Amino acid sequence: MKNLWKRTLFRLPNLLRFLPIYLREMTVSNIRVAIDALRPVPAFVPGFVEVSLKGYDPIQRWEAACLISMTPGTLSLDLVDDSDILLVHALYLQDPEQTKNELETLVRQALGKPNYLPS
Amino acid sequence: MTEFPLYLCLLVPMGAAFLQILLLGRPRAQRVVAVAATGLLAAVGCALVAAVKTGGPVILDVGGWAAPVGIRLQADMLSALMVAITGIVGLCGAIHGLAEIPASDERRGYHPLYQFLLFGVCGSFLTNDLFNLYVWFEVMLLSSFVLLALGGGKAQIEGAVKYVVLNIVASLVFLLGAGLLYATLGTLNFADIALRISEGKGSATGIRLSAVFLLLAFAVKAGVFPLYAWLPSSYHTPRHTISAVFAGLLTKVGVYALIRTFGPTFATEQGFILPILWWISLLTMVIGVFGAASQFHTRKILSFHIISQIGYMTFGLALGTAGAFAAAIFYVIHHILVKTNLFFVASVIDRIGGGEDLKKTGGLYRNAPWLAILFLIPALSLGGIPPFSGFWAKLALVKEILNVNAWFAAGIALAVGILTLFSMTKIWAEAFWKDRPEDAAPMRPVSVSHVIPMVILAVGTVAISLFPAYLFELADIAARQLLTPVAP
Amino acid sequence: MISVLTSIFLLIGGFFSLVAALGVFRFTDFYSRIHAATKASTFGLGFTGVAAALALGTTSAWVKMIAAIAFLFITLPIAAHLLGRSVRSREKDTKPHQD
Amino acid sequence: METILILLTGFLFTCGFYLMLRRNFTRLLIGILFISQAANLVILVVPGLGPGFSPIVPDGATRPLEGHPDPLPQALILTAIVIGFGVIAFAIVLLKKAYHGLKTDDLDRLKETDS
Amino acid sequence: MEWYLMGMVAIIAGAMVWPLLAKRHAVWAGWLSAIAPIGIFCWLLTQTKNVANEVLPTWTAEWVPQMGISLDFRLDGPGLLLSMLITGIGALILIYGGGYLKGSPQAAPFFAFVQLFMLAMLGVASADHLLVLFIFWELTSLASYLLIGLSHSELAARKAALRALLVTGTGGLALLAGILILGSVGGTYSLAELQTKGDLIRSSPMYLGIFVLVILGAFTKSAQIPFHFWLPDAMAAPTPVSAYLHSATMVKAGVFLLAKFYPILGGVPIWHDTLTVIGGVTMLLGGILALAQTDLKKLLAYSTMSALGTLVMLLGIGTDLAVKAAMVFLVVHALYKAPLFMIAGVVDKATGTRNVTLLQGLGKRMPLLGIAAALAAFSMSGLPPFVGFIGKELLYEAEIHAGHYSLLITCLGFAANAINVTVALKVGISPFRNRGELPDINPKARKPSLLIGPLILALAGALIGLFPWLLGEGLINAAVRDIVSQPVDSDLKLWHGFSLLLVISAVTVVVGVVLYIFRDRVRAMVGLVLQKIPKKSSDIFDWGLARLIEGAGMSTRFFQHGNLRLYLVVVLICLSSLITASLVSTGFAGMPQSGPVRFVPVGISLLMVMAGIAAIRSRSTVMAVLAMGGIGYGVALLFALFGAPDLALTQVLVETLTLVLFALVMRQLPPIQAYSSTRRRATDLGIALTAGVALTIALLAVRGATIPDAERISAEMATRSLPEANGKNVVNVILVDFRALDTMGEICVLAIAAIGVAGLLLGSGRRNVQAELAIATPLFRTAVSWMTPLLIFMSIVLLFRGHNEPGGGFIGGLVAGAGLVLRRLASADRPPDAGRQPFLYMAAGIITALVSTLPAVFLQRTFMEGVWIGSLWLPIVGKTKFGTPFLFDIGVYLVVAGVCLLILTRLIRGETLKEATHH
Amino acid sequence: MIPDLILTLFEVMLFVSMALCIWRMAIGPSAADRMVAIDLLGLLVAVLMISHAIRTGDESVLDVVLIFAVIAFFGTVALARHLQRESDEPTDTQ
Ligand code: NA
Ligand code: NA
Repeated sequence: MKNLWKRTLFRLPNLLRFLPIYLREMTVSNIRVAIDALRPVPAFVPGFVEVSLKGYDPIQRWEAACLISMTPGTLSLDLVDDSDILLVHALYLQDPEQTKNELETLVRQALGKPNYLPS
Repeated sequence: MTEFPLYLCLLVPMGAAFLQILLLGRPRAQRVVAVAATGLLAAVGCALVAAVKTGGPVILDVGGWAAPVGIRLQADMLSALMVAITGIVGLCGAIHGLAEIPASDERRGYHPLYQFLLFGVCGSFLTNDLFNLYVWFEVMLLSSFVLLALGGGKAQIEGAVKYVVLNIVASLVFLLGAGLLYATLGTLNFADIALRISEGKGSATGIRLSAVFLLLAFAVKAGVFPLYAWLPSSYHTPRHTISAVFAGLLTKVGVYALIRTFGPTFATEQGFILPILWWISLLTMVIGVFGAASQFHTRKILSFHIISQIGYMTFGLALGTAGAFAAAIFYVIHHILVKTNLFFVASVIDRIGGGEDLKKTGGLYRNAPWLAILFLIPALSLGGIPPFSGFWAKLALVKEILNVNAWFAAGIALAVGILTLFSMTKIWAEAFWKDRPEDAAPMRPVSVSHVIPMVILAVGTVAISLFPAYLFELADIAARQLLTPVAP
Repeated sequence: MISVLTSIFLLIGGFFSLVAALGVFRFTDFYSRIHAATKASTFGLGFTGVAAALALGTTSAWVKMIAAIAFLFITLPIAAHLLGRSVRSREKDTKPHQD
Repeated sequence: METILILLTGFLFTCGFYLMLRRNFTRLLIGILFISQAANLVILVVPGLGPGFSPIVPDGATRPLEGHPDPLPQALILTAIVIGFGVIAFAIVLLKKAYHGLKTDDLDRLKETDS
Repeated sequence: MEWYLMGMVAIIAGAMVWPLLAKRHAVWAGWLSAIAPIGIFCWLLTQTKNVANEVLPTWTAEWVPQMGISLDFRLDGPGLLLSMLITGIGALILIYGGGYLKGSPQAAPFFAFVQLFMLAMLGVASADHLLVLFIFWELTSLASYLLIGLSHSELAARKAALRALLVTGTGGLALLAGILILGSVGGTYSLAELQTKGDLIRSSPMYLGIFVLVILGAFTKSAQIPFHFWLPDAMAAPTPVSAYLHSATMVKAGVFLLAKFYPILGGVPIWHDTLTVIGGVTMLLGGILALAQTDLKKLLAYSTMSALGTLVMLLGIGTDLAVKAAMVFLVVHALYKAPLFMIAGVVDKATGTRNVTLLQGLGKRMPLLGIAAALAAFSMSGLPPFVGFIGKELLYEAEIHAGHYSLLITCLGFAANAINVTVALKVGISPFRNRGELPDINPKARKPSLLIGPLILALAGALIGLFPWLLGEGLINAAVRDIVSQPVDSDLKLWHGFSLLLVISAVTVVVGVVLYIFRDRVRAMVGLVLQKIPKKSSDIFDWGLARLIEGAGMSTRFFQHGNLRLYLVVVLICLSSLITASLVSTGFAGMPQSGPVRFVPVGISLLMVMAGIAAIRSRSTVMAVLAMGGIGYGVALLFALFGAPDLALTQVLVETLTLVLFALVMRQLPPIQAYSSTRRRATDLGIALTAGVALTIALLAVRGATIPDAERISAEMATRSLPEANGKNVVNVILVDFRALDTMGEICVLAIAAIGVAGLLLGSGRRNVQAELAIATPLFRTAVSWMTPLLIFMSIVLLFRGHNEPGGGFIGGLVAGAGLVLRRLASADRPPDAGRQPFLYMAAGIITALVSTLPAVFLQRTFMEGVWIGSLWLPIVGKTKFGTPFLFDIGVYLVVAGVCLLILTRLIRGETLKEATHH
Repeated sequence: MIPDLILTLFEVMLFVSMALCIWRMAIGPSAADRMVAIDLLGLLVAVLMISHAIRTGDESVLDVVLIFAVIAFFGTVALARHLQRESDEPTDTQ
């Protein structure tokens, strides 16, 4: 945790670049929830997916978790056994594999390629 | 700088509490601080009495904000006396604690809590502001909660639950009363309250309602019938040091608050409050002493006595005359000395006699004749045997009762006296005269620290007994100053 | 102009607050409820906060509101994570739990 | 407005009293909390409520705006809230301890220490 | 008089010194301790002339001016007489007691308490101030209690002591009441002055009350019917005590008191009738009861009771002659009863029994004792030339001239005197007569110290009989004069010539002898009669005491039942009734003033009602706690809506912390169970509703008339806040400046609570247990590693801005505390114990607060007065002034942060450790 | 400057939301559901405070909102912790 602030500053441009994506995702997510909340019967296909966060350091994992929670229909639940697999609850899980890929792509977009730091 | 001793009365226990927190885990140093600080408090308290006697009430508007905007600390004779006696009782308790309080309790924070307790008590006596009094009550109350539960014995915890719950409720009622009074009169300073009431400000309904809220709250704290239940539930459960200090000081803070509030402050409400207090006090005397007469456990007997004696003190207030106030003040001082002492004696009875159940103890007269003397002085005093201090207290009160031709009340007061004596003889006959039962618990050693406080308090009692005029003089001054509040 | 903008933001904020509550109220299982609570409420407070900052127009109001929203972005997912995780670990241990 | 809020506090008091008279530790505690919340509210409401802005001196002025709410009850309540927190914190732990020591949370079974 | 008082001082000094000696050398202690009373006795002898000539020794000193009490001593005739008995007999008793109790553990307390008693009696005899007299009076009861209980290992002795104390103590309280009323009626407590105001008192409407109360005191002390029963029981005391207290002196105190009050209260029909009747009945009953006894001491005790009855009766008759007879009989009785008691003690010691039917032949073994016994017995029998004869003659003379019931009285007196003869023979003659085998004598009984007392007293009886002027002119006349308030001049004569009196005397003796001869049959007969009496007064007393204690127990169990719920019900009932009474007595001030209704608060109120109902109805702990939280947040919102942002902030923080506390202990509390029955729930709801409605009406009533804003002290605070206290946020200025003392107490409350929580939780788990915290997930840890610094930063901002905007020490401290606790929660590798750190925060806070008060003191300003240094511009915070109030606020901040940290980490840790040890 | 109607409309929406939350809190069924509800309720209280700031123009309320946003998290953490640990304990029964 020592280098927390330093690393954060270092990644700040990255974060700022990502902000618009994030906001868009959130808006979409909220609208979907709104629709479902107002619908007589929500069109949920709930389920869990596991997203790999391999190579990301703790802060990045955290950022990823926040990001996924704020994206449509998904909610970060836990790092499985405190490792680098993020367990995600999804509301619209028509195709688990596709959702998983989408999420991993999103993470990479936001955080950049993993550093493959030794953990 | 005449107010120097006044704020020293607060700074000493608070500074000591600070030191005690810092010294947690270093019991030796803590003990030194405990005795030194309480000794200093006693000295400062006595200095304050002397200062008030020579120069009249000592007044301090805290923060330089003249009352009623700021909080006024005021040491009139009543407050000064109470603070001085708090210091003395505090010192005795601290010394007794040296011998009694185990290291485990010291680790749990006994020392800082003890200082905080004294801090709260002194603050309660010195403040001249209603809400500030509430704060001091809470300081005192919360430290008493913790001290009561310290050690965590089963009985202790059970007693503490009742004590805590009932006192919390009383505090909330107090808070409501203070709030309503502010809404009605727009002030919190006692003298200003009195002034505004006398000027006819505020609605009668509001004044009366806040008065009854305060009455209820203080009545619970003072342990008045039928609101005393928390006291006999809990006072016999903690360490002796702690129950002794509680027995001496805590209910008296309630009595003090009643006197302060319904003596000079709510002058117009006396017609309404005092008759209530009159009957309540009589019932308190009787029901309390009945409790004492029915018990067979030293501290339970003593606890019920507290209630009975509180009845006398509040009756002094209920009479509503300056003389009766003086009598009540005398009674309070006498009772603090005597009652604390009796709890200390109970502590030693517990050690030497092998317990607090009177049926399972005995033989003390033979084994510890010195204890017999140290018991008799406060016991006879409590029983009102002349010339001990309790006699003077009762005499002064009964004289005032007879002055208003309240024959019935005088009869009750005297009859309760004989029952008090009866229950004291029970302790004497069972623990001292009776032979030690075969199955009594083994004796435990008694140290000097157990004895010194008893001697200090006994000397005090004897001094009051033989030279009551000095205390009467102070009580008279106190009553007169009480009834002529210093204008804000 | 600002007042119109404020009004719109305000109503959006109110709408999303309502959505969050509706979600919590209507959704049938815990996970979907927490979805709603986490996402919609962020929007609810976010839009309302911007509305307030617009209406008051002071720098400090903006600072406070942006800080509040930023905090929510950090805390709400973590709160959801903690709650969801504990529920899941319970489900792993025992059969579905009735409170 | 004050009348309505007084009625509200009355309701809270009643709830608190009722909860306090239950036999469980938890309800007793919650009852006390209800009452202390209500008491705090009383101190604010009974002296009279302000129009909504706070008793803070605006920039350039020397005293709060005309019609500001009475600041003193606020200070009193703040003190009361904090004190109440201390008391409740202790009470919660005490009752927890009592439950562990006495093996019951039934208040009617706490009769050992009385006469 | 100084000598007398110095003697008293010597006696009380002796009471402390001689017991120490008595442990080893009781006989020596006896002789040495007799010096002081003998000295007083000698001084008294020198004063008889003066007293006879109405030059009364007096002494006075201020004592308790507030109570109107001064130490007034005045030795009048009766006082002199009594003092001589006290010191004369007392000296002999001390000598006797030293011998009697040699080697006994009772010796030391005997000397302590007998001398205490002697002091008390001298006080009673000489005090002129009624309250001073009362003090000594009560001391005699106390000493008597302690002395009766000397054989305290025996239950009987303890019981007897208690009875005596309760009876005489109750009488004493009555006397006190009587004295107080008398004092207020007469305007003085001086006996001498009151004795001149007899007419005033007797015509007062309070007379009857005073009379009843005073004679209650006297009768209980002097064992008059129906308060007599304690006296025979008191024989449980060692014989020297019985001889002194329960025959010669203490029981006479009642008679003495009546004599002293005679000029004040006497000479009225009710006085006359009451005393005569009670005295007469006591006299007769004491005699009859004596006939049934075989125990030497019991015999003497009942005859003492009879004699006391005689004395009271004589004072009731109240003629000069009767008074004179009383005074003479007082002396006479002491002179024969004390030696007889002492002799009974020696007999007991010598033979091991006190049963008269078993005793015989002691005369041969102990001739000197026999002589003394015979002399005393003759005197008691009223044979010439002993002083008893003089007494008896006077008695009859007084009785015959008693007026109305003289015949009846004389008959009663005759019976009592005859029985006296019988008793005298039984006690003084029978054990010494030789009827065959001689008994073995315990050599311990042969001691000069045991013999000297009886001998001297018995001889004195003979001597005074022969030379009655020894007694007459000085003592008796002076005593009678001071009682009847007029000079009397009559000599005592042994020989009146042959007269009716002589005949009666002779017949008395004959009848007495006859009763003695048929003693066994008489005893059987009396015993039979006594059996027929269903309830004796001692039974009634015991019964009453038992019922009283039973009733006390019942009342205690009723009020102190242990049920907290009902205790709370009592509080609520008191609250409701007090409110009702107030409202009924003052009425409403008006309709509640209410500002414009706003939509939002009304809605919030409705939601809070919803939450409240949910809390009551739900049986889920979580639900109840969350509903409580909901209410708390609602209150916070209301605070915010009505212009109290500081309050809202504090409320939000505290509510959250409370919720956290509950969350931490909830699992360790059992689920809510439905303990109460439906009916009880309904009752409780009724009580809660009553109290709630009463309270609501009260609040509305107060709201009906509140004081205008401008007249409140807060108006001045708002005006002075910025200019004088340099703060824009008036609430914060109140907290740290105007009413900083409140805050000072408040941080202490928090510190206490924290120490208390920590103390309660200390040791609730094993130390050094590594416990993995379920909550400390990596994500959480990462989040917290961001949040803690942010929270601390925010808390500092809040602290700095507090004086001008919402915030301040409390709020800042709470936020900081939350941050610190979060960090602990997130640390996975160790239990979140903060160690000493929170204590240091608290201590630092308290000392900072304390230090902030000092500059003002050093600058010679008022305690806690704000001292301002200057202002500073800070980023985010803006321009702020710095001074001691700000320093004080920092103290608050530190304490609050420390408190949060301590409470929460200890709770978490206690819980965690428990968890770890469980698995 | 903001039409009163809009503000009132906003507040009504908030009330409905809060009532729904309380309802969810009351009916549960699991402790976690109640906790989610109270979490949201806290947030809605904060939102309502913001509208008050808009109404009165008094900025000081926004401080409360800010702190609220931060501190509510603290409560959730503790509640979640309770939930986690409660799993092996006897549970509340309705
Ligand atoms: Na108390
Ligand atoms: Na007490």
